[in-house]
Amino acid sequence: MLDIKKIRSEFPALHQMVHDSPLVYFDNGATTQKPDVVIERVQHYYENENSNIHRGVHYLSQEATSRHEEARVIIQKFINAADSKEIIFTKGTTESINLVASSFSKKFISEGDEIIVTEMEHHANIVPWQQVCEEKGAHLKVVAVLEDGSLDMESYKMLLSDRTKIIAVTHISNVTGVINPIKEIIELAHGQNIPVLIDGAQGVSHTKVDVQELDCDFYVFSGHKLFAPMGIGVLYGKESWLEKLPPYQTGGEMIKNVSFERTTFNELPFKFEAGTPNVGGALGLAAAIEYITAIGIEDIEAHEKELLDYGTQQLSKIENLRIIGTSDNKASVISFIFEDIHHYDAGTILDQLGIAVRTGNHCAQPLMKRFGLSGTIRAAFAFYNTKEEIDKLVSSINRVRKMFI
Amino acid sequence: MLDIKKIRSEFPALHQMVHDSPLVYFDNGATTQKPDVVIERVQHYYENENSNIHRGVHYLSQEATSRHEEARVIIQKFINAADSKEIIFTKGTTESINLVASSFSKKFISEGDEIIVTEMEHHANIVPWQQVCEEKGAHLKVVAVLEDGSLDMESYKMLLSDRTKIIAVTHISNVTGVINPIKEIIELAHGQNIPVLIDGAQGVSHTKVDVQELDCDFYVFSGHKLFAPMGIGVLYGKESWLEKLPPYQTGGEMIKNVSFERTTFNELPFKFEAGTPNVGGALGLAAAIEYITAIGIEDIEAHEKELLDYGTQQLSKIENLRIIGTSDNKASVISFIFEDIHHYDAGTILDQLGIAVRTGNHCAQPLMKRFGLSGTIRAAFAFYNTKEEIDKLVSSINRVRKMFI
Amino acid sequence: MSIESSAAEIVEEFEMFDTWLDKYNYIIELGQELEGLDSQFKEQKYLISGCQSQVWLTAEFNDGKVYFKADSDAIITKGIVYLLIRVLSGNTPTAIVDYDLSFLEKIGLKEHLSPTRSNGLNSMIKQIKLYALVYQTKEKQR
Amino acid sequence: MSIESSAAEIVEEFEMFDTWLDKYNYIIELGQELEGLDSQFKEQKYLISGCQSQVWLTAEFNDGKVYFKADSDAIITKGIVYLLIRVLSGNTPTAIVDYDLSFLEKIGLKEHLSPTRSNGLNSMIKQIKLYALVYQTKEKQR
Ligand SMILES: Cc1ncc(COP(=O)(O)O)c(C=O)c1O
Ligand SMILES: Cc1ncc(COP(=O)(O)O)c(C=O)c1O
Repeated sequence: MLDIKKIRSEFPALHQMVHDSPLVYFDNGATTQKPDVVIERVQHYYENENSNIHRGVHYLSQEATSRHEEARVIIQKFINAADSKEIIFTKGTTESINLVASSFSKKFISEGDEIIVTEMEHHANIVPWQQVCEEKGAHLKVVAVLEDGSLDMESYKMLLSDRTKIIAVTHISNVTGVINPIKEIIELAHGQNIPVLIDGAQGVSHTKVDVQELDCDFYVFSGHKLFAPMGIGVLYGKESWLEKLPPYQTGGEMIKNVSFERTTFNELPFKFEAGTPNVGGALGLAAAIEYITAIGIEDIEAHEKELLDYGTQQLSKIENLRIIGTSDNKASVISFIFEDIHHYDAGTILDQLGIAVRTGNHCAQPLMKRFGLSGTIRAAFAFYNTKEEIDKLVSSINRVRKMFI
Repeated sequence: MLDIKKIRSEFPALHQMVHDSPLVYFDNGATTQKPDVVIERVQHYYENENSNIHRGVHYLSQEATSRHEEARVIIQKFINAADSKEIIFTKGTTESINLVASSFSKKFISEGDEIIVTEMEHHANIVPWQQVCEEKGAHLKVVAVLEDGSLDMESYKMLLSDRTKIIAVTHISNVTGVINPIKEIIELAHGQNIPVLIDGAQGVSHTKVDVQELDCDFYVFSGHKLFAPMGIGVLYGKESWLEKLPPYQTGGEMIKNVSFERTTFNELPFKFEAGTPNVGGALGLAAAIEYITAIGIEDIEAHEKELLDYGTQQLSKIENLRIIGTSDNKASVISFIFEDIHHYDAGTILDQLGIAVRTGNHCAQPLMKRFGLSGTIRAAFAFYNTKEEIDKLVSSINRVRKMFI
Repeated sequence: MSIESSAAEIVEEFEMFDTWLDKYNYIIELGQELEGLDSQFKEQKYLISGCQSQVWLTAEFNDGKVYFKADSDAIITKGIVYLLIRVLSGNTPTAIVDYDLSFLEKIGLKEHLSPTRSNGLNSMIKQIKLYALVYQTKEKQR
Repeated sequence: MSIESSAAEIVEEFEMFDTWLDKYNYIIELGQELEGLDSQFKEQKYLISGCQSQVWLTAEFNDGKVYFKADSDAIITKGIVYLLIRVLSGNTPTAIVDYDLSFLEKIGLKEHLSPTRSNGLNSMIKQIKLYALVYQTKEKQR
């Protein structure tokens, strides 16, 4: 059981008034708030340890290098990667996907090849692949989504072909919270020797991830959705794949030797890390991971499940409210619409009542189109949220309904 | 005149003991220390304002969006760009250069074309262009460096041709501190309608930059070398160029509409900013710029000039010490070698004495080759450094010499 | 009525409300009042991009003056665009292009009525001014 | 002498020094003492990458034991690689592959003798173990 009161006291941003009401922060799908330990870790770094890393012989540089590489190991352990060199620091999920799409396609995509994504992907896991297809004359194949928000696995199986070169699928939908059967998806793909990239932007913060057990080839996520600062993210890749991919960005750190005749690149993980890394961000991410690990991912999952069940139950009672994504394999995210009130109108008044929900298409226009919607209202619960906050959401929705109907 | 004592008190990292000696931080070419106002700005953001931006209708998101866009305007004013949409946030110089190299070459580089760089560039301003040349069958042309570390302008003029498609040159050498005549370089290039990218990684922190007066087409720099956090950087581009270039990374934020049939991209500056931006970093950078602007760039330049002159004079007295880069148009950076002691040996012992200098090739192997060196020792002075610290460097060098000779 | 006096009138109206609730209720009322557009105008080419809700805007040029009509699928947005139209519609292109719309700030709903990217107000104002600019240019060319 | 006892010997030697200055002076002395390599070995193929200074390392396999020789253009690096060689040279491939080199930490020059990327110690150890591994495999294949 989580000590929610203690936990909430550790997140300074949760304790503020918004439009004269205490903030209820349910926009965790967009970004999460940060615990003191993370904020302080970054501050401590800049006050005491700040230095450019890897090549400096002086004390600060060596220390910062050690901390940075320790952070890599903490991340490795967190997702149970086989080796810390399989952890590449990026600025976020979007960059991680762009990296793989760019480097993978340079070597492995040619005309007529196929790439599989799903109808529920975030734009970050669609557009880079679309660009690759356009450049290479390849084709984007799209797995359909069923009425309850889950993947149509039959559609997936039918799309798998000997022209499929890579599959990119989200772990958890950022719109509906639906958890995809990624293990099965990966197994089926591997049966035909096709690598799979998992977009874990929403995955890591809601559930335990074990990349070796999943056997995924790439797993990507953002720090800022995992209680860590912005500007830092992760690309996990199997060593064998990372070895095969050409570098992405080039410059300092990622090279071994440069001459105008010939440049040789560094080893993993540095080969993919051009330029001065975001050391402060990496340390913040490591601190966030240590924080949630100490709380316990299982306990977090249990608490979030409670919130999900309670929220679903309470919201379902509201007239003309429809939940999008009714599959029962879901993380603590509830997207809903009103049959009679526009999501923007509702979101605006909820904001006035101190409730931060996200409204709109959630960077998932194809999924909106699938459901014939222009947008939804999304309440994404983190482990620091409470049932009382859900009650507040419900009573606020009732006020909203009174204003418009 | 700067109030150095006050200034130093505002940089917490400067006040620490390293190996039992008070730290003398001369590794400012690699990264600079951060003033309290910057550290606090980031902290304040995460404690009070943290939110994902641009698309949220709720209070925190709107506020964070406003702060982020205000930061863009502060940067615009700082380098006197014509419009804030000419300021693109990146993670640093390396990414900015990769962005331009990739997007520019997609549209404007074909087989047989030429790209001009110089022999004194940082690897970040060589390798991306080298990669482009390799991909497109274009040729990299290299402006020679003279014995005093300055550019051979005759060599530059001879390389300019009707096959030249872009010129990429550093504002200030990160090895020697030599300031390039970029205005003249740009004028000559523009005489033949060739755009110029200026690598301002070392430029912005040492001298006033006015991109309109320079008339450069692109100017790039990193926040962390300008007293701001890591993980944030800037690409300035003339609107007309940025409009012409295709997007670089793709995903959320930078798109207008996504469907599996067709994706349309957003306007400037968002077109080049895929994914959740580093809002905390952007605010930190804005705070750093406000801080140094309040101190006064002219006063900073004057103080650094004093340090440069004093340092040059004092170091020149030391036996068997040779300064690399003797041109008299220099920023406050001194690279030197000993004829009889390896730079690594010297750097190691200087570190034991509390002095942080950088040793090695400074990610500029071609320049090392030009001077027949395997590396140098570099003392890069920031405005918070003092003559007393230079004295300490000199006396420490004398101790080093005693140990090895 | 001149732009300035319509704007002043609106500011005055809003001053009567003490709470954000009343202000929003009023905007909602305005939104419900605003005559919508015929479905023939609810097309891609009249759609203003950059808003979370869909906003369609049409303009007509008559006797040296520009007349706007608008619609939105969200009521609050409709109320807001109503305010813009009430102030600007029926004025000369030049007057519209030049007017700075600072009255919006005085209404006291900063987060909605200050032009940030997310609420789409910026895009609406841009589109309105663009129409005016086009007519202004056309007039000059005659 | 076994690897363990050479290592213990070195740790003991360093215990005699109180200050980092003395320790470095000793390393410098060792570096100056270490017989360098002939110029024919100072070639790309013997060069260890990842060090700020250049380090060349050669190995010979004789009677079931591996013998190392090394050189560097930096004296401190030469002193450090001397310590490694002194402990490891003349041992069986298996002993070398298995030894964990934790004695380096006990010497008390953490920033130099703990394997971080920047000082190149990591690369030296890797290269030494790689040689040993190759000979180990060769032996097994016979
Ligand atoms: C499923 C999913 N993928 C990708 C992203 C993009 O993440 P970022 O903006 O941090 O790069 C998000 C964030 O909104 C997401 O929810
Ligand atoms: C001249 C120059 N260019 C580019 C860079 C690369 O900057 P960053 O590592 O911040 O991307 C540096 C930093 O060392 C530099 O000094």
